[in-house]
Amino acid sequence: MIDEAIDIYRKLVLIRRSEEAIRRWYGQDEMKTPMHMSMGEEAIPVGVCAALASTDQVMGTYRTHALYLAKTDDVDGFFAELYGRASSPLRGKCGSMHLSAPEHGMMGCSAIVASAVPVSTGLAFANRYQANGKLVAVFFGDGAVEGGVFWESLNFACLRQLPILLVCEDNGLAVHTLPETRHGYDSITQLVAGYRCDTWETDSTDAVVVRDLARRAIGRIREGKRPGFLRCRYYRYLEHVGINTDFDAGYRTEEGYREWLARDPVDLRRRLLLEQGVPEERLCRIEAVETERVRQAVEKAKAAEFCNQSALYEGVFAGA
Amino acid sequence: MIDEAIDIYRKLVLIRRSEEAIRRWYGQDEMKTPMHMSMGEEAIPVGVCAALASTDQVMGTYRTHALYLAKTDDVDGFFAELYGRASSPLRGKCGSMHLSAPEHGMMGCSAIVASAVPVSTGLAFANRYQANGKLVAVFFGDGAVEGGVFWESLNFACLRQLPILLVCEDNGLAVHTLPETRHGYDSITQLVAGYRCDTWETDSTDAVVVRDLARRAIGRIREGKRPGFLRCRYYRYLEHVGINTDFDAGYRTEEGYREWLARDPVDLRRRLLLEQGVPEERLCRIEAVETERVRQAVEKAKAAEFCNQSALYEGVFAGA
Amino acid sequence: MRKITFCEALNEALVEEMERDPSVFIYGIGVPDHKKIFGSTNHLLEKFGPDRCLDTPISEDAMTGVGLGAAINGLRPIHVHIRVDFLLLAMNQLANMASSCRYGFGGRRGAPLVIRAIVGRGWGQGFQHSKSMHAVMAHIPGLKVVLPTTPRDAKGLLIAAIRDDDPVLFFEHRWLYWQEAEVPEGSFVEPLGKGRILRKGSDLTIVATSWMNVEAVHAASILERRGVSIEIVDPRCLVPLDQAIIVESVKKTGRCLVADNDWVYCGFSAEVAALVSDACFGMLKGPVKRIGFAQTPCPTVRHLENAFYPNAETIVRTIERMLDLPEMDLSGERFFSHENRFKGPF
Amino acid sequence: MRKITFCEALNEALVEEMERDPSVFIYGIGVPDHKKIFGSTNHLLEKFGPDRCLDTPISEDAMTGVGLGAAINGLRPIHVHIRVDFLLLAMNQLANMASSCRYGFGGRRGAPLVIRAIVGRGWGQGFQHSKSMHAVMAHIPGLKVVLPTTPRDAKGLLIAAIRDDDPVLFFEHRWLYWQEAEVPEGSFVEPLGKGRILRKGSDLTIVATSWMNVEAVHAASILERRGVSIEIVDPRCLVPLDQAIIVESVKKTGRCLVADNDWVYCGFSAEVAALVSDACFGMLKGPVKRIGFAQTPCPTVRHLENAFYPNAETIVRTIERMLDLPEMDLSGERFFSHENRFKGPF
Ligand SMILES: Cc1ncc(C[n+]2csc(CCOP(=O)(O)OP(=O)(O)O)c2C)c(N)n1
Ligand SMILES: Cc1ncc(C[n+]2csc(CCOP(=O)(O)OP(=O)(O)O)c2C)c(N)n1
Ligand SMILES: [Mg+2]
Ligand SMILES: [Mg+2]
Repeated sequence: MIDEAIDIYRKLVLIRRSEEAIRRWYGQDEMKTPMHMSMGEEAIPVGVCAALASTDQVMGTYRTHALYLAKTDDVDGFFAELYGRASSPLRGKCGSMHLSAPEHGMMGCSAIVASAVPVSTGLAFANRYQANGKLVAVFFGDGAVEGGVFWESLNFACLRQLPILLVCEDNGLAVHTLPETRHGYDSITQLVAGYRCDTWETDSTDAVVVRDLARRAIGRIREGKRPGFLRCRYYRYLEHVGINTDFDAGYRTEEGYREWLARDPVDLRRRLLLEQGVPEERLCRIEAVETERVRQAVEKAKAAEFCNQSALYEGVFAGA
Repeated sequence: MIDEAIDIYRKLVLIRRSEEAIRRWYGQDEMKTPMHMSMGEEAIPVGVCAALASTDQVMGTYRTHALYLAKTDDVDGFFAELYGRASSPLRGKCGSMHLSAPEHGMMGCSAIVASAVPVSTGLAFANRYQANGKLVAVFFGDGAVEGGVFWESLNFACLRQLPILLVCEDNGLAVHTLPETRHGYDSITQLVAGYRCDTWETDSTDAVVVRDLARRAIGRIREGKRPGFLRCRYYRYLEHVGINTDFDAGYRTEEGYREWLARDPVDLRRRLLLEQGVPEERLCRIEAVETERVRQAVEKAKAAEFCNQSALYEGVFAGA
Repeated sequence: MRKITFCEALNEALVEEMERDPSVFIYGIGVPDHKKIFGSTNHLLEKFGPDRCLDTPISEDAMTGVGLGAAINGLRPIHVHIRVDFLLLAMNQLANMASSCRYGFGGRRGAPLVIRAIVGRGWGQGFQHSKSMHAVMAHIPGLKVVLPTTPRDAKGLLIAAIRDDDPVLFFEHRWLYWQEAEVPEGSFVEPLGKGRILRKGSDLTIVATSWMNVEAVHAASILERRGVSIEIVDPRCLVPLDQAIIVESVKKTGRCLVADNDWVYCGFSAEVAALVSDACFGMLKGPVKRIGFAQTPCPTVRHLENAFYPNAETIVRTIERMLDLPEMDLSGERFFSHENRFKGPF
Repeated sequence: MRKITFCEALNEALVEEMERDPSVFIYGIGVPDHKKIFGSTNHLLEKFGPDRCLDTPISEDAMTGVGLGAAINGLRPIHVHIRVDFLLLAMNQLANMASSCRYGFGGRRGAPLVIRAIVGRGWGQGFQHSKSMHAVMAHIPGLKVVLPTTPRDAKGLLIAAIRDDDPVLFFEHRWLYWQEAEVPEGSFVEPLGKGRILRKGSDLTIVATSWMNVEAVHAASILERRGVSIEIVDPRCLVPLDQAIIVESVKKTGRCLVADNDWVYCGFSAEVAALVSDACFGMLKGPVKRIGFAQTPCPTVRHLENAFYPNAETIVRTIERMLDLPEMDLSGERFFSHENRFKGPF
């Protein structure tokens, strides 16, 4: 139990340190890929992935650093791809927006809003067809529910009662646009509840709370044999894309940030573990280990080769 | 009051006679256009159009004979286009599936399911922009709600509180497919009610009942300044496309038909008018007049010329 | 050898592949209903059950994504569209997702997805039910594009498409469904990326797609009577394209007409003309010519529809001009018409 | 004359047209936010208010239909997409609806709709944020297609597009936004359907689109130093296309290279090559050549991205081969790079 909670903390640290490294090194212009940072949302993918089996599958969006690391724990692959090196299995073709690692159940990310939702529905369709017991969790922003394909996919998943968890990472922003400029309804969760599925909501920033809720949701998916929809609120710490804050841009205030920062997912979990009696040295050790993993991953990535120019033409079709 | 109800009956007769003429003459192979027949649904467009002002606007689907005639009363234009003659302002380019008459507020029909819904939303957007007081009613089948663009459009219409009435002509069929194979929810009206709009339902086959409900809906649109959604159930008498019945095809039974036929929109309205004391001769006169209008329209259409071959290239762009 | 129709050939391919490989399933609007997509999906529901032969909501965008996801997870979905035009609703999943799926996995995983789409024509299908779109798909790297003409190719190419490990768009012209010809029984593959010489000749090469091959064969037999020898190349696949078979034929004949079942402008006919003009530079006796749809939306009324579509007569007239021959009398000629078999509705 | 950037020119066109005609409005995702679509929608919210400058949900399909409906009812909507790729979500409304709108009204009504879409490139945009799609749109009858290159044309063509009575797709390459040049103040129109000679020359014609014109100008100046005289034709509009300006130029030079900012296969470069090879048959000194994107999805890492895109060097090397010249030493040459001004994120 407590070990699980500690491992959740470890993941949170890994993700935060990784993104801190991105902020530190991005200015060197070696990571030539648009960064949509996860800072602030870590509890959601970490919590949900903790509730998933390692063989379960996920898909995400362009804002996917936390999800990738939560699902794969593969910080070397992560930085290898951000630096575009041949040591990444994706060979630099994907960058930050299209991370994937199918061997870890990380089935890909799309930079077209909402477009991974139907694909994930298809993954779930196949898992049911193959009766392999695997579950799919697809992560998307609150903007994705504006795409018609979200509703088409939800309808099909509920019609066919597929084993899928739809995770709405709701930061109340689509780039800089607030929900009141985008939504002709009051509650997304209520709308979804009109379909044959179960819905859940939280605005906790504690990954353990998210995990427990995800477990309940997943339990229902497996027993109730119907999809689940989980809406998690969070605050996006940084600008939409890029490594900076943008509280001066006018569309939101720094106060909101401060409120959420007071229950920052990483700090909060640390505090709670200490309260539960975990010795601080144990946490410090974890922090040191993850920091070092990140440091080495960056170092390895920087030192790695680029793939040959001919790689451009490889992988368009099978065997070519 | 009674005059209005009688004019509604006249429209029903016009539509029914027109489609009977289609059934009679289609075998001659002169109307070379796929016919999606309205038989059974007449009360819906007739009722709704009776609640609209003549300057209000409508759009429909490929199943649009009833709507076209209800809105325009232009039986000559109708048959001219079905016969593809130069006397039709559409010049034969459109046929049964793409009827329009903007001068009557009949703004077009699309044979791509759901695709007229956003366009109608745009018509409503323009009407509000121009503050011309016009209302838009868009007609679509129960299949259209499966298209993501329906939900995108509904969201936008409710977000911007546009003057639009969404009319779902629900025959419980998409071609030959039943709702249980298509819908992952229990009630479409309840789903829509989650948006900032008003919803209404009926399964009446009496065009006057539909009109009265549409009037209430339209009243709310104008006063409440928010969109309305009206779901009307009906039974499709004929096959999906074509002039025949298909009760032997296996996907539905003739019983369902018999039940609905007992309250056929045309017969029912006639019966009710007689009950209300309208003399039968008056109705017979109307029937004779409309029958004759249809006969003449067919005759004129058959006698009319085709446009020049060069018309193929005309009307792709303005002034060309 | 026994003769069957193009439609029966498609159906055989589906039955045999679904028997062979349990990971193959078929779906789409109306796929299992009693009309069976003009008969091409006959027996599938009965033989393989509703889990492998399924109807869907009218949600082309999502259902394409569903096929993509299922394919990524190891199934071999066949998605059927009764009209090509409906693919336009799925362009995002096709061009932004499926096409780059393998590339985005660093080549390690792909999507063995087949999309069958029927090209509509006739009885006033009109501008929303008659598109072709093969050039648009071929333009996007990562999508394979197949257009069978003969019943034999319908079967062999569909089997190849199903076994292919990448997304394949498979375009079937509605009028080809009735074409009858010899087709081997049992399983065989026509490899993707190989063209076919439909007719040998020496004076001029016609490169034709889909239904236009039928018109080309007819035109060639008319022209033969006046001593003009036509070679017809059916590329069959646009991606991958068998450039060599086209270029070699034109090098031999010195002349080329491209007859595409699509609009000409920025279409496949432009690609062939560009390719041939380059590869056969200095060997051509005259410029490569192209025919295709009129550059307008497709009208419904018959006489305009007839003017919209090129046919054997258009081909004959174009070739006469290319060869500087006087117009022959075609008044006795019976051109293809579905007037008497292909009535309303579809 | 004062010099302004391409982006400022677009912005001027918008401000002036919205001032002139109250039926013009502009909308799209992020249009009124503080980033102002890279500055191109500056001042619009402030000057014309939220009813005429509006943000939307992420619903490209519906929002395109909304524009179409608004245009049918007499408004002149300008719909903005920060990436061309998002148009793929709206293909049904574009190709099945807007394109046939006027035709379907029997010519009596149309849809004066402008769709601005930005071609992304650089800093690892990758395969979902870098498409061009002008050839796909040009293939569909009923859509006009415009690709400005110079600041002057950005303004004059955008004004023409807004005043045009039919749907116009307006493609803006992200890198052009910083190009600076003389642009008249006040209202002026560059007519749709007229090409522009960007550079006069006698040895070879380059037909280039969008950003490729910048590369072509650079290549031409390099080649000039070794005595090769290049003429550059910017067609500016793909629909309607100014065929004459292309054909006349090639008739003069006898050689043609098409440099398109898009994939080559079944693209606009094929159309130009087909057209020129036909119209200039017998007058060409060598075959028409084409360059464009590698026929792959666009990768993100820089060295592959550089290999994916052609540039001035590719043009020089191709022309050397066309003219049978030895490769010149380009090591001292500084090719265009946004390395130092165009960093992450976009
Ligand atoms: C279909 C589509 N339209 C527009 C965009 C441009 N865009 C990128 S991210 C974004 C906002 C998405 O908001 P949300 O889904 O809430 O995700 P968040 O960035 O908040 O995580 C938009 C509009 C896109 N990527 N895809
Ligand atoms: C997007 C799209 N997909 C598929 C079709 C083929 N199709 C034509 S009508 C129809 C059924 C539509 O059902 P519904 O909306 O209920 O209308 P009804 O025919 O019952 O009036 C289908 C699937 C189409 N026209 N458009
Ligand atoms: Mg968001
Ligand atoms: Mg229906």
